[in-house]
Amino acid sequence: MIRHLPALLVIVPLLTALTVSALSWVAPRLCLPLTFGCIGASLASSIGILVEVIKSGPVVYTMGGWSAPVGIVYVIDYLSAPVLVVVTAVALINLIASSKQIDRDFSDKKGTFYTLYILFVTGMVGIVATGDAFNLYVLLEIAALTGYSLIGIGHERAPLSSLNYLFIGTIGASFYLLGVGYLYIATGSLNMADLARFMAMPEHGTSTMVMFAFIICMTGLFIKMGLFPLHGWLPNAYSYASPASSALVAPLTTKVMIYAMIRVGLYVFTPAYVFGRLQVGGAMVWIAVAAIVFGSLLALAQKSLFKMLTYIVIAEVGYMVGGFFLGNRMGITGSALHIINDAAMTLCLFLAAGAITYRTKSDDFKDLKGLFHQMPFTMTAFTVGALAVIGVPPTCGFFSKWYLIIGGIQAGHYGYAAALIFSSLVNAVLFFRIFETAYFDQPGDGKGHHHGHHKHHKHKNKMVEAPVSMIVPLMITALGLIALGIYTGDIVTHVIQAAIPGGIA
Amino acid sequence: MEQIFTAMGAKYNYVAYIILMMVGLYAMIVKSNLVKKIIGMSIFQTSIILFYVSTAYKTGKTIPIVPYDAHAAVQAADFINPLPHVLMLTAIVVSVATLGVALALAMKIYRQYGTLEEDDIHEDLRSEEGKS
Amino acid sequence: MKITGLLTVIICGALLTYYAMDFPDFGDGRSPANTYLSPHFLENTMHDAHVPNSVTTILADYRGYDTMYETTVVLTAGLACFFLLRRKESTSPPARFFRHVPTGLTLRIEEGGKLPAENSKVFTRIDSLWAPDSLIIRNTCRLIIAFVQLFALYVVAHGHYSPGGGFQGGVLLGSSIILFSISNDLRRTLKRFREKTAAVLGAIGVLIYSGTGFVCLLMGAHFLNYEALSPLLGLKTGDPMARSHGIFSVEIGVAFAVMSVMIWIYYNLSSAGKHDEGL
Amino acid sequence: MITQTVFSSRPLVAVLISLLAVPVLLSCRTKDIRETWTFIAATLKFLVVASMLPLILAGNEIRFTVFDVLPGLPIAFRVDAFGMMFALVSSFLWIITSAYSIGYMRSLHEHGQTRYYCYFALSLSATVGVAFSANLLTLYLFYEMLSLATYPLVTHHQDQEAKSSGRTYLFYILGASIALVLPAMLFIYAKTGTLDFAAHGFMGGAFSKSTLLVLVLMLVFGFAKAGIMPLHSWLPAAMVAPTPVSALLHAVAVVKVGVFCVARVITGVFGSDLLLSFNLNTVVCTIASVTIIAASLIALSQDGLKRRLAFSTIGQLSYIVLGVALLSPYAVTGAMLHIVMHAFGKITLFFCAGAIYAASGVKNISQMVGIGRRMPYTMTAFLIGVLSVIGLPPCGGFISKWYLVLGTLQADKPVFLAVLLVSSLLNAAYFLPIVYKAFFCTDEEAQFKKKVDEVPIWCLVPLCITASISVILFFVPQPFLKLAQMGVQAFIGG
Repeated sequence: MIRHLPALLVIVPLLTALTVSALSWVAPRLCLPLTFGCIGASLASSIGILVEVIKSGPVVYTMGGWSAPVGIVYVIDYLSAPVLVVVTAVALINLIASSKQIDRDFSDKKGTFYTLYILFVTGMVGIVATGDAFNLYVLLEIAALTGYSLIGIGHERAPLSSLNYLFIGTIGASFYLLGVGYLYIATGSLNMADLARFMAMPEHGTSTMVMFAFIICMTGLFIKMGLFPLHGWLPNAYSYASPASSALVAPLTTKVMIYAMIRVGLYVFTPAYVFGRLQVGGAMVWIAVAAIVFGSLLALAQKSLFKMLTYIVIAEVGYMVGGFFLGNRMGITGSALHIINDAAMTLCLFLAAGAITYRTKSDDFKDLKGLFHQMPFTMTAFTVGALAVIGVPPTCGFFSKWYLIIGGIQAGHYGYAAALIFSSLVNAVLFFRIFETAYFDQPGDGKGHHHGHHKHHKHKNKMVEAPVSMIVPLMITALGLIALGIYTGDIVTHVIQAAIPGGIA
Repeated sequence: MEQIFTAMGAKYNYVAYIILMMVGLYAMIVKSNLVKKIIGMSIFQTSIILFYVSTAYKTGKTIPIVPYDAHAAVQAADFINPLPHVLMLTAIVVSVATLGVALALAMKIYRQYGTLEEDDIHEDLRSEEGKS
Repeated sequence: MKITGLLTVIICGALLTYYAMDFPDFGDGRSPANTYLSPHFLENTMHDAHVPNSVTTILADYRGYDTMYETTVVLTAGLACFFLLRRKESTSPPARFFRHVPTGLTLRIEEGGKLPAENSKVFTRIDSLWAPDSLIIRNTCRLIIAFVQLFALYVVAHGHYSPGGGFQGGVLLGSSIILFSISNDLRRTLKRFREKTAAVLGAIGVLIYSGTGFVCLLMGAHFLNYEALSPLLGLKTGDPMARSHGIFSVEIGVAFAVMSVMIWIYYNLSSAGKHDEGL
Repeated sequence: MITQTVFSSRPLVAVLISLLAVPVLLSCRTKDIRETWTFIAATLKFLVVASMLPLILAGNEIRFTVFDVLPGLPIAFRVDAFGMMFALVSSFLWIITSAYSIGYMRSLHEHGQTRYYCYFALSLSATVGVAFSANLLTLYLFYEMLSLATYPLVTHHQDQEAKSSGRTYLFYILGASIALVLPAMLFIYAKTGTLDFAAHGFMGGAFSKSTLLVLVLMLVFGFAKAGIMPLHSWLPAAMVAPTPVSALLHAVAVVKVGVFCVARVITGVFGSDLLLSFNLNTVVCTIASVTIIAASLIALSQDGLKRRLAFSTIGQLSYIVLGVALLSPYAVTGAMLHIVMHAFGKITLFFCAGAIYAASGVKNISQMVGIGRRMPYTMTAFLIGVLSVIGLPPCGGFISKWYLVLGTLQADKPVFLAVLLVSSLLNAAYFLPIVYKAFFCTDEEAQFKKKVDEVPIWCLVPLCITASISVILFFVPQPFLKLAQMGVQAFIGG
C-alpha cells in the first residue's frame, strides 16, 4: 500500500470529487462527509509520504508503468513532502472552519462547491507532487479554473475581479506553457529530472533558447504568484470573494506557485545555471525588495481588513522570491520554510477575518470596535497570527525571517535585509492600529470617548462569539503557528536542508 | 539585417505565432469590452498551440499513424513528431474550458451591471463608492 | 492605455522574434525535439499497445495521466458554469409569449397574468427572442442528428486507427444535441436530455477514466498501467491488446464526459442559468 | 573559581509558574479567590527562585534547554549570579505589589481587574525569563513578550489619553527592538555563528572597529526599555497606567529588564577586553552620563509627582548603564547593587505616590503641601525612599553609589565621578523639597484642612515593608552583595 501512496494522495480526492459531483444531484446529504473523508485521507497519506521520505529518501512513482522520460513521473522529495502536508492540512482546517459560511453563501449549490473545493486541492497537491513540466501546466489550469469559479461568487465586485484574475492567470499559465515549449524544442524532453540532465550539457548552457525559456517560464510563474509589478489582480480577487473560498485560495495559490518556482529553478534549471550562468539573482532580489516595500505600504493605506491582508500576502511573496534569488543556502532555506509558515499564517488571519465578518457583516476598520470584549477567542487567534506576521518569537514568522535576513546578510544584499525589517515595522503598525480600535473603542460609539478614572462598564457588552465550528479550527491554527515556530529546528535539519542541492554555498 | 531575413525565410512559423500572440495580447490589454478581451485571450492561447504544432512538422512526412501489422519495421524519421500534437490536445481543451468560464463570468457581470464595457462598470463603481 | 499596450506588445514581439532566430528551422527533421523522445513513441506504439495511431497511444497510455486531468478540466468547466450561472426560476416569471396554434396569433402575457395550461394543444409556448418557426430547419435537423451521432460513435471507436478519439467523438455527440436544441427550443431539449443526466453523466465519464486507472492500481500495477487489466479481459499477461482495450475504455469515458459537459455548458450559457428560454 | 554546571528544570518552572497562573486566574469566580491565587503564584515563584540561591552561592550555574529551535541555537536558560539577583528582586517585589494592587484596585473600584492580574503574571514570567536567558535569542523572545504583555497594562483605563500613550509606548519599545536589536542580533549571528553569552564575550576578532561601534550603539539604543535618551519618552507617557503598574513595571520589572539586557550585551556579547581595547565603553559612558544629567534636570521642572519619579528613574537607570560601561570591578558591582537598591527605593516612592492619590486624589506636588501631618506613615516611608534613591547613609542606595564612585576612581575616569556627584545633588534638589513641604509648613499654607484618612491597610503595609527593607539592606546587603561580587568575578575576573 505504501508503494502507491503518491498515487493515492491525488487519486482519492479526484475520485471523491467525481462521486460528490454526481451525488450532489442524487443524494446531497452525503456530500459533506465524503469531502471531509477524502481531504482527511489525503492529509493522512501526505503525512505517510513525509515519514517515508524522511526515512528513505525521495519517492518516485511512475504513472502508467512508464519510466521517466517516456511517461509521467511523480517525484516526492524533501522539498515537496512538507508542502504537501501543509496544503492538505490547510484545506482540511479551512473546510471545518467555513462549513457554516458555506451554508450561508452557497446554500443551494453546496454539492458543486465541495466538488470545486476538492478539485482545487487535487490541483494543488498535483502541482506539488508532479515531476513532469507539462503535467504541472495541466494541474496549474485545474487549480486556476476552480479558483476562478470559487472566487466568482461573493460580494458585489466578485465576478469582475474574478474575470480579471482569469485574464491575467491565463496569460501567466500560457507563458509557462510557452516556456515549457521552448525547453521542449531545445532538449526534446518534458521530464524535470531529464531536463536538468540536459542543462548540465555545455551547448544548452550557452544557448539563448534555454535562457529565454527560463525568462518566460519564470515570468509566467511570477504572474501567477502575484509578484509586485504583476500583482494587480490579487487584492480584488481575494477580498471580494466569499470568506470561505478566499480562506482556501489565499494561503495556497501563491505559496504553491512559489514552490513551483523553486522546483523549476532548482530542479529543472539547475542552480549552477540560474545563479552561476545567468547572474539573474541580484536584479530579482531588488524586484522582491520593491514587492516587500510597496506591499507593506499599500497594506497600510487600506481601509478594510481583507484588502489589507491581501497586500500582506503580496509582501510575503516578495519575502520568498527574494529569499530564493539570494542564491545562498540560508536564503533558500528561509524561502522554503516561509512557504510552510506563510501558508499557516495567512490561513490563521483569513479564518479570523472570516469569523469576524461572519458576525459583524462588514470588515471595515470602523466596524471592528470593541471586538476584544465581544469576540475574545477570535481576537486572541488574530493576535497570534498578527504576531507571526510581524515576526515576534516564538511564532513561526520570526524564524523564517531569521533565515531570510541572515541569508540577505551573508549574500551581502543589505537592501533585502533592510526591506524585511522595514516590512516588520509596517506590519506592527498595521496590526496595532486594528488592536487599538478593537481594544479601546466601545461598539456603537463614534469616536473613542473620554471617560474619567472611575468609569465603570455598565453596559457590559455580552460575548457575541463566532460559532464553535469556526473557533476550534482557528485555535488549532494559532497553536500550529507557535508549534511551527518551536519545531523550526527539526523541520529545517530533517527536511529542508536535504532539499537544497549540493551546488549551493 | 539580411541574416535575419534569410533566417526569417526558414523560420516563418515562429514569426507567425509571435504576431498572433501579440495581437491577442494587445486585444487583452487595450480593449475595454469584456467579450473582445475574451476573444483576445483565445487568440493568445491559439497562437501557443500554433507554436507547438509547427515545431512538430517534418517537411514531406505523413501523419504519425504507423502501418497496422506489428512486425513491419517503423522508420521514425518519416512520420511527423506526435508528442506536440498530444500536448496541444490538452491545451485546446484547456483553452475551451477557460473560454467557457470566462463567458460565464462575463454573463454574470452583464446581468449585474447591464454593460460589458469595463470603463462604464468602473464609472458606476466609483460613483457607488462615492455615495456610500 | 492604448499607447502602453502598444508599446509592451511591440517590445515583447521584437524580443521574441529576435530570440527566435536560433530556433530549429520549420520542418527540419533533425531538431532535438524530433530526434529525442518522439522516435521511441513511433517505434513502440504497435509493439506496446497494438495501436497504430501513435497520438492516441501517447494520449491515453504513455501520458494517460495528463489526459485524465484534461478530462477533469472539462468537467471543471461544466461545474464552474453551473456554479456561477445557474439560478432557480424566479417565482413571478417575466412576460411570456404563446402562439395560438389554429390562428397563428402570438399572445404576450404580462407578469402575473394567467398562463394557459402546460400541455394545452391550442397554445404552444415560444421564446421571447424566437426565431421564425421554420418547418424545413426542424425536419432537416431531425434527419441529420441521427447520422451525426452515428458518425460520432465511429470517431470514438476508430481513435486507434485514424485521427479521432474520445474528445472529437464526444464533441460531435454534444453538438448533435445542441443542434436539436437550436432547431427546436431549449425546453423541449431539456425534456429529452435533462440537466441532471448531463451533470451525472459528465461525472461518470471522468469516473470511468480514473476508475480504469484505479482498477489497474487495485490489480497491483501502477496507476493507469493497463497491463494489469489482462486477467480481467482474459488475455495472457504482457499482451499489447490489454493496453489497446484499456485505451479504448478510457476513450469511452472521455467521450461521455466531453459530450455531457458540452451540453451542460450550452444549457447554462444560452439561458443565462434560468434553463427557461435558450437560443 | 571553576563553576560546575547543574542541569535542572527549576528555571523553567520559575518562568512557567506565573504563565500557568493565567488560566487559573481567568477561571476564578470571585475577586477573593482570584487575589489569593495571585498571592499563591507570587510566593511560589519567589520560593522556586530562592531555592536556586544556595546552588548559585556555592558557585555553580544552572543550565536548562527548553527547545532546540534553531540548529545550534536553542531556547535555553542559564542561571548565573547576575540573573539570579535580578530574578530574586523582581519575584519578591511581585508579592508585595500584588498586595498593594489589591488595596489600590479595590479602593478605586477599577474595571477589568482579572485582565489586569493576568497580564501582570505574564509580564513577570517574561521578566524572569529575561533574567535566566542563556543566549541573545531567548533574551529577545522574552523581551518582546514583556513589551506585548505590558501594553494592555499601560493602557488599562482605555481612554483617549491611554490610547495615545500606548501608541508612544509601543512605537518606542517595539519599534526600537525590531528596527535595532533584531538586525544587530542577526548580523552577529550571521558573522559569528553563535549567540550564547560567554564570560568574556564571543565576538573574537570577527568585526572591525566601526562595525563594532555601530553594533554597540544599535544594541544599547535598541533595548529602549533602558530609557536612554533620546529613546526615553515612553516612560513618562507610561505613567498614565494605574500606580501599581508603574510601581512594579516602571520602577522594577520593565526598566530593569532594559538595563539588564544592556548589561548582558556589554559583558556577555562584546566582553570587557574587546570593548576596552577599542575604547568603546567610554562612548557608552558618555551616552549614559548625558542621560543622567538631562533626566535629573527635567525632573526638577516636573510638577506631577509620578512624572518626576519617572524622570528620576531614567536618571537612575543610566547610573547602572554607566556603572557597567566603566567595566571596572567596583563599578560593575555598584551597578548590579544599584539594580536592587533602586528597585526597593523607587518602588516605595511609587507606592507612596499611589497611596497619596488613592487617599486624597492629589497628583501634583504643588498640591501636597502639609500632607505629612495627615498621612504620617506614608510620608515617612516616602522620606526613606528618597534617602535611598539619593544615596544617603541610613539607606541601601548609599552602598551602591559608594561602589559606583569607587568604580569611577578605579577606572580613573574622574569626569564620570563628577557626573555622579552632580546628579546626586540634583536628586536631592528635586526630592527633598517635597518632603520638607509635606512636614514643615505653617498652618495657613497647609492645604489639607479636612481630615484625610490614611490609606487602607493593604496599601500601607507594602509601603512600610519596602521602606524598611531599604534600610535593612544598608546594614545587611549580604545576599545581593555576594551575588554581585560573584557576577563581577564571572564577567571581568577582576
